[in-house]
Amino acid sequence: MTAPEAPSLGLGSGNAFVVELEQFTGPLDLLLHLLREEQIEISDIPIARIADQFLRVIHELGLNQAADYLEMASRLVRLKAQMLLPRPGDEEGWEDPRAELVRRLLEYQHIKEIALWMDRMADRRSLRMPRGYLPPPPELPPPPLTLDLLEVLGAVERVIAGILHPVMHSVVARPLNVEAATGRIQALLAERDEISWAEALGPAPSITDVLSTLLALLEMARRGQLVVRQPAPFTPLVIRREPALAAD
Amino acid sequence: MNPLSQLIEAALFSAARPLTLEELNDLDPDVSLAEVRAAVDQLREHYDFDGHGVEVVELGGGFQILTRPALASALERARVAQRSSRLTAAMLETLAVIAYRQPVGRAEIEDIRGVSGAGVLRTLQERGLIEVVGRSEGMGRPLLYGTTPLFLELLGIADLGNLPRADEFAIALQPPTPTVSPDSDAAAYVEADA
Amino acid sequence: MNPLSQLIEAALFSAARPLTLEELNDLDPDVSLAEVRAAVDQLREHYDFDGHGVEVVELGGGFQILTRPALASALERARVAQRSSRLTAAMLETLAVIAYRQPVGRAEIEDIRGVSGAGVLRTLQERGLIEVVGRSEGMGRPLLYGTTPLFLELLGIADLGNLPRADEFAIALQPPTPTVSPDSDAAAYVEADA
Repeated sequence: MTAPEAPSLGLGSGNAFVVELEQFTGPLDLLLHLLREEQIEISDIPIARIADQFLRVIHELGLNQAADYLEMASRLVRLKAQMLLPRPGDEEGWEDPRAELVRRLLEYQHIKEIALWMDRMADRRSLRMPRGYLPPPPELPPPPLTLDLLEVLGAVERVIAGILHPVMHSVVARPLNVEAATGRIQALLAERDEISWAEALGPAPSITDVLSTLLALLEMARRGQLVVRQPAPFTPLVIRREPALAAD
Repeated sequence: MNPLSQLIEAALFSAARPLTLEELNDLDPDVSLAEVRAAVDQLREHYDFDGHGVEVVELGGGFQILTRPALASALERARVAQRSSRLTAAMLETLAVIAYRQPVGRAEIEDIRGVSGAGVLRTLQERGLIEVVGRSEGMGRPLLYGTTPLFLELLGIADLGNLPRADEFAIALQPPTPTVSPDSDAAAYVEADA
Repeated sequence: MNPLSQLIEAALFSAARPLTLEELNDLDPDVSLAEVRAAVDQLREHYDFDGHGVEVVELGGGFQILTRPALASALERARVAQRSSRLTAAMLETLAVIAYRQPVGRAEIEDIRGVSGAGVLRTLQERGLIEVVGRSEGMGRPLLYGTTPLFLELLGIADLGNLPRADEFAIALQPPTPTVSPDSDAAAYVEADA
């Protein structure tokens, strides 16, 4: 936009320039740039190649610390893996894993075009100068202003009513209680060889209970006290005592 | 020049922002809005016909007197006036999203741009180019942003209706789900798989 | 109007200060000072002859375009007409936030109110109810606003400490921080698992 054309990245140069960092407004911008350089259609991205290039470039530009770029990098790596998965037999039912990325890139490219148009409009507009001298406003008689305290207090209440959490409540950090979760799991496993994830969580768990349980499970698994397994993708976790009760 | 045009010229000269027809009408409450409009047009025609160095421009919901674009370089060279500085690419992208999606929340803007961070929004807000126009009903009731009259002034357009339609740009904003040619893709796939 | 007069008109219009003949000569170094002088006179005569609402005035060794004194009362009337005696709801809400949160920047006001407008701040400032009291150290060093003595006077209170429930409202009027209800979230998690 303001910069006329992003320069060629010289992928082999190995130099990380701060200047070049500002050439891109974000990971989508960088991705579009790579596709343009390679003259690739957005709708048919060779994911494996582009993912590798993207990783190399953000490393070279020192962008591999920036969360937005890292998130895109991990997305590309995931896509690369998905493209390698064998496709189900019927072509009809196959959903291109790239579809979402393609949609986002097209949308972003459109935004860039609008931004470019706006830049040209603003540039043209700036050729017209406004009046430079502003006479100080003449001393006017004090306006017939009416204002009273009730009006102001009424306004305060309207504003407070519009705020999501109006009253400042002190935020008490709820510490994770891994010990309690460990105790609960041990008690359950003392009775049975296998328990489910929902059972391990206990009734009406809070978010801290979920995290505490997860940490307890991982720690106990590390110590070899239990095995966590998932019978099939996306099915509930099964927690199994190790060694099993029978062998005890 | 008739008295009303004269008065309007003086008012436009002493304001460095666009004045609406209603504001101009306050100069003389005895005339109608249509008469004010006619007087503005008369002033504009006079400037054009007599070859003035300034012109009447309709923008940002009102009218403003501005210098003619052709004179900009001479004014800058003589250090009489300066062109305003350009916006950064990040600011322009954010404005583009807001202009076409308003009212729009921060999450949607970040999602479209692929970039997170409140810095650009804050800067645009401080510069008066965008403003909070409400709250979404969604979770957390996030703030919704829209563009201001100053944004229209920046681009030199009269109102939002003067923005080009989104589909006038090369690519439609919300393309239908991209259709991937099954054949070419299948071929590519076989290669990758082999 | 000849090209030099045109250029001089644009320069006198866009300059923030009176311009001397020498400065005007910088607009076009190929012409003589006498020609510049003649063009300034031509512009002045044109304004006078055609009955423009503005005139060329020589002051402080330089030239400036100013509105005609005869029109001052009409311009003033328009300014007065644009002030009504009561504040709008938007103005009151903005004023309330500033009163209890001062010194406060525009973005924070907008975040708290959920709606905004540069116009509202400008009007409150013009009416003498708020003023700029400093700049924040934050990004873009935004202006900070506070209330004026006139505000206290209108409310009939001695100082800001006498605002009712000052501490309580100062705390309640905070920008919202969207929080996710932990419980509902955990429930969703369990459901997805079951």
